[in-house]
Amino acid sequence: MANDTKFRNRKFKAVGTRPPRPDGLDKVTGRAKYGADTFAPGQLVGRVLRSPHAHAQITRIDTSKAEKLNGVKAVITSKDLPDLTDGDSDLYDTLENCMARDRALYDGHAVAAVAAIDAPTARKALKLIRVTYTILPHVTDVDEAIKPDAPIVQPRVYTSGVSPKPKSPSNVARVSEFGHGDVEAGFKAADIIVEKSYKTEQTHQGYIEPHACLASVGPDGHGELWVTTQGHFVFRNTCAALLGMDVAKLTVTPSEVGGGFGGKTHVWMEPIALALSRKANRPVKLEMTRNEVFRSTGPTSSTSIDVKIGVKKNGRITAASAYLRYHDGAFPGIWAMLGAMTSYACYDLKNVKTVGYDILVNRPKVGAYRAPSAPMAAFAVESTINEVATKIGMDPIDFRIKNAAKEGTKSSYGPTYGPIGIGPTLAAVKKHPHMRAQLKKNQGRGMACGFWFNFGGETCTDLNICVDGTVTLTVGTVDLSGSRTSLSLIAAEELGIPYERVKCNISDTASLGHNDMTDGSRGTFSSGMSIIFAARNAIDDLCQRAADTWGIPVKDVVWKDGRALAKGKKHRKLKSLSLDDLAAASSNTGGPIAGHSQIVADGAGVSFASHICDIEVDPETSATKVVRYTVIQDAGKAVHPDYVEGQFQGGAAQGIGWALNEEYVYDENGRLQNPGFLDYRVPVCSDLPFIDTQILEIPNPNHPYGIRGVGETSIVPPLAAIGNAVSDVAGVRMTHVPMSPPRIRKAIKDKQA
Amino acid sequence: MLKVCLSGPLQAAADGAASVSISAMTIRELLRELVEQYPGMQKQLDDGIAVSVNGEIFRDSWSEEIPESAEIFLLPRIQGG
Amino acid sequence: MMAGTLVSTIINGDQIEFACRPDETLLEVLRNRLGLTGSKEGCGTGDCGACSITLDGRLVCSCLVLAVEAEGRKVNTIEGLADGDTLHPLQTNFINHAALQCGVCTPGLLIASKALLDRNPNPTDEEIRFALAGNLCRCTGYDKIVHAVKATAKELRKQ
Amino acid sequence: MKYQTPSTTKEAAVLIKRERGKAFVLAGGTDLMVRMKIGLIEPDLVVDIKHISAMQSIKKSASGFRVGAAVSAAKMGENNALKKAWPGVVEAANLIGSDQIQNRCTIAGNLCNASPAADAVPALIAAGAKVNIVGPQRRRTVAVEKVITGPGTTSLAKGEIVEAITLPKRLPKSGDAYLRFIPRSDMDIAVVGAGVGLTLDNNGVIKSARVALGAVAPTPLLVAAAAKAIVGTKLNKAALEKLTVACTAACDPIDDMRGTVEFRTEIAGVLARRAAKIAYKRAGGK
Repeated sequence: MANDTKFRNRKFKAVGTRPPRPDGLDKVTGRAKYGADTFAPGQLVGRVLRSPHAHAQITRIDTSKAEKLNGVKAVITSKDLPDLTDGDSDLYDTLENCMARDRALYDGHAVAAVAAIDAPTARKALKLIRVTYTILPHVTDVDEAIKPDAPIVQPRVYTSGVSPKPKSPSNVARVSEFGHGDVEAGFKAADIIVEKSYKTEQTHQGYIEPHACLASVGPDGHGELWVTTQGHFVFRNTCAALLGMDVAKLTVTPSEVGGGFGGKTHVWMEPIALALSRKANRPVKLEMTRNEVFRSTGPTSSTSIDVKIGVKKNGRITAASAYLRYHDGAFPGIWAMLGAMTSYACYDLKNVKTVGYDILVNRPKVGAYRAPSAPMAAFAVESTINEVATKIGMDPIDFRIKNAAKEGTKSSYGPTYGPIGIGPTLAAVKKHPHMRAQLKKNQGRGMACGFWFNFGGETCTDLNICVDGTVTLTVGTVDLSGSRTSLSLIAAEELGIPYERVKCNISDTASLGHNDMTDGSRGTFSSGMSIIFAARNAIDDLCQRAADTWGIPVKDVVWKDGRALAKGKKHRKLKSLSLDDLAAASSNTGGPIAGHSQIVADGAGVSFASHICDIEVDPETSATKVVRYTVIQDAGKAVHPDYVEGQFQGGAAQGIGWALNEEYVYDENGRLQNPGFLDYRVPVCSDLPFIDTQILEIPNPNHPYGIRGVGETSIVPPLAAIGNAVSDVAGVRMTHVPMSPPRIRKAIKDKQA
Repeated sequence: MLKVCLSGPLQAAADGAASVSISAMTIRELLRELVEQYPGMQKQLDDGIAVSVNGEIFRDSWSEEIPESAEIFLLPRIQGG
Repeated sequence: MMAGTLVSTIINGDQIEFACRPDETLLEVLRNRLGLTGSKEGCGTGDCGACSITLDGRLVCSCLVLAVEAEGRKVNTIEGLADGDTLHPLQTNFINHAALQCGVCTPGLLIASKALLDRNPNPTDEEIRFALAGNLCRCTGYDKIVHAVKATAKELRKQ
Repeated sequence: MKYQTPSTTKEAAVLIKRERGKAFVLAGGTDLMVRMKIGLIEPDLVVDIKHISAMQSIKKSASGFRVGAAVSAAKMGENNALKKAWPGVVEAANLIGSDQIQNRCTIAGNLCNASPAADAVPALIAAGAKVNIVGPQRRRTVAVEKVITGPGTTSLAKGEIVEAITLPKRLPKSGDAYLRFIPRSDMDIAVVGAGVGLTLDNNGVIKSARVALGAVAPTPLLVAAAAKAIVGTKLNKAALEKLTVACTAACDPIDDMRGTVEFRTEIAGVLARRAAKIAYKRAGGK
């Protein structure tokens, strides 16, 4: 029973309710401490000098004048971060991305850093560092980068995933092919084939809190790092490896996180802060400016995607293919591979082939962003699906229903699906009043589907019962958006006590075993599972103590509604013992009562969503306004429905921004033109309507409560849903995201011409 | 004997084979056997791998027993946001 | 080094004196010299609203105000929104309506929402949305925030 | 950096004139502070003009309105008389940034920042506004359209400070309007801006007009040909067509991250048309 992951239907008491969150008060009073909100005695201010060039040889760095400036305590370059990566190419990439070595690889690449007594001194010191660059040819466009004459971004990168191994370096870092069946035969059998090409521009997670940390390392090799991160254990391991520290001697404490969305799963500047601190032998606080966040962290890929779908007149897809080119920035990634895996995941296809090309360009290293790579692939595929449905005169929803994947479908990326939610979300779309609402003049409607894997991973949790019967949880997955609330509900449920009796704490790296990051929609899934096991662990102990107290065998004791009960008629005189009773007596029954769990939470259920969008497009200016939006998604089980809705709405809002206005703009010199919230246009409050949500609960068979991750999938459908809506009203297929007014205007004019 | 399907990116390491036959009781045995047959697979394992057993994806639980005639699919390890 | 300036001001009702350089922003002083870290720097350029405070009752971005400009003026920050141990109804409603996720934009949104309700006790949805357009939130899609502000307005009108 | 709070405009002008390093005027600070933050400028002297009484208020007189250089856009929006007389100007001022920015930014600052895309400027030009400039030696008054000479540059000499912007007395049967195009609903810099001011005769025929465009050339433009296109008409279809052609012809924009040449040129015509219709209606035209 203890570590049984199988879903068992039950009537929930705590799970599924909507109590206030435990960190709410701190967050509404300004007391919550984020990355930049802590101070250490004697702390210095760190600042980073960054390359203004997209690609340049660094021939010399002269730091002597900066070092001599009064108040400067440390200046570092890549020499202070020697290569300790021992052949681990991913780790070396991280090292080189943290601080350029012989070449600056993108506008914003760090080349040196200082620590000084205050900000003006640090700023002044940066100006005194002389870097001699030899400018090299650069490439920032994903399609340009694969042309034969394109400059090579990384001479050490040879295309992987192809056979035989290539003999010369390439900007194509990886080729990833997925699929099954015979697509050529499938296309031959088709009555109609639609082929289309799409482009999407680079976007950023746009978390409101810039990266910030406070590092303190001494000459004794011990260190502390306070940091805004989605994964403090992973940060600890990475930083310790890069700095040559013993992992145990570096304690990383996660701050409250002011938004991550994947962008805080990667180490960007924390090793710099640690190296500065070690050199100065003083604590160093390093905060990024918004400009640095845009130029030097991990935005998404820009993409260029070719889609081909063949269909019978009866509406069955006979074959589908997609060739997906995603840029990785200046370091190899798996972003095109994820696009290739997710592109057709919603459909039941006999013949499917997808090929992802991960391509290097002189832009910042691409990072994870909420269901990474899936939104762009969904934009291309779901737009084409609509085109195909229109061509054969079928309603796009009916067409999707006819071809939707179901339990037993062999997925386009390989494995066979268990029970999944794409069919039910489509059925819910059909029934939703949104679909029947009358559109006004100049308005169009679109819908689209989306998929994300979700995953679990390494998780370690403690559950301690206090002397008064209240319970503390010690959790190693950072709380990004309310997981302390949902995890407390799960503990309350399992122990049979009120939610208010549980307090959930996020631990530092010294207090628990390793936990993977809060990513892949795993926080509530994995730590939830771990807490269930820890609670069952504690319940076993509680039952034993009750048995000892009563002097009966433990097999005669059951735990129900927060109390130990003696089973059977022979024990009917024994009064049940509550958790409070057992806690109060604990000092005489064996000491502290605790539960612990260390697991690999596998079996995260795949997740599907369908979105509906109404948009208004000004016929003269092509200004757009989203007038109605509905999200329908399978949550497995919504532990705290408010925060599930919040995830649905937040993902949709980010997707709407991506679809309409957000994009990185580089000039001909490879310099980012809009590294700020003025011209990198995330949706503001007046841009959006209320976002309606419908939670479906198709239990995940591999979680005791049926929980699936919910955090990411909601960003997948919006690009395509909006594309289909704009195309509906503008009468022209939009193939380039963002669909900014100038692009819509041009598409309409090109069609007229 | 289990039929182990390899997703595209892993096929290059197995001389282009889409599937291989392996006798194994657990994921750990399966992976050990795989590397023995195709030494090039070691790099893929180091980069990270996920094993789908009858549609359920295992990233790290390599002691998992594999049921007879199970559908085994080897995928590259993925990242999330 | 630049000369320091002594500034005398009233912050959240308390008479406060601080010394700062003339080029320091009010946000920097609040956070780094006075320990009032509830106001956040999300951009430093007035585009995100995370540093919102009121200056003589008017909503401003404290990142775009020089600290020396606060001389003789009244500054109100998130730390002063609650009345002792009684939360402002906006604070309560933000919690109860799940109007925050990561919470980093929340202080600025609360200050901006209060500024709105102080001058317009019965705002329409559209008025709320435009009044909060200067406060970026990346987690919530604003939905539950607008509901929380509406609920508060209704509650306050009853009092 | 030094920070000064003079109490007269003359004093402020002298401070700036005498400063050997880089001196800047601080009104609302919504542009100045941003430029300091991103490291574009490092002032040696900042002169805060918000303590100068002549700059603090909006004054109505027989000859029109005088808006002090330190008056925030929010205060303009709260002045009912000004709003009634010059709704287009006030709307333009109230479009600049968020409520947070509104409580600080000024139209004088918007003008002196000299952005081609400044929202208040086309509206002021369309309104025939004038600028009162005070230097260490003398005062002068110029038309708004004479102030900006290029992106980020003005015709103000070192030590010259804008003390106020004056709007003429509102003539009967007059109306003004300003519209801008932005990709979002708020918080953006204008991709195109169009201001129209006009006066009708007793028959509803446009007697005089001023049309100004923003963000379509290195400086905000007063487009005489566009005004000519609608004077003598009741803003019928043909007049609107001519207005569109004149505005389109006047555009000399750039391609940038905010818009393309093609888009800006087309939208300038659309907005001028729409603004003219609003102004015409406000003037009592039917």
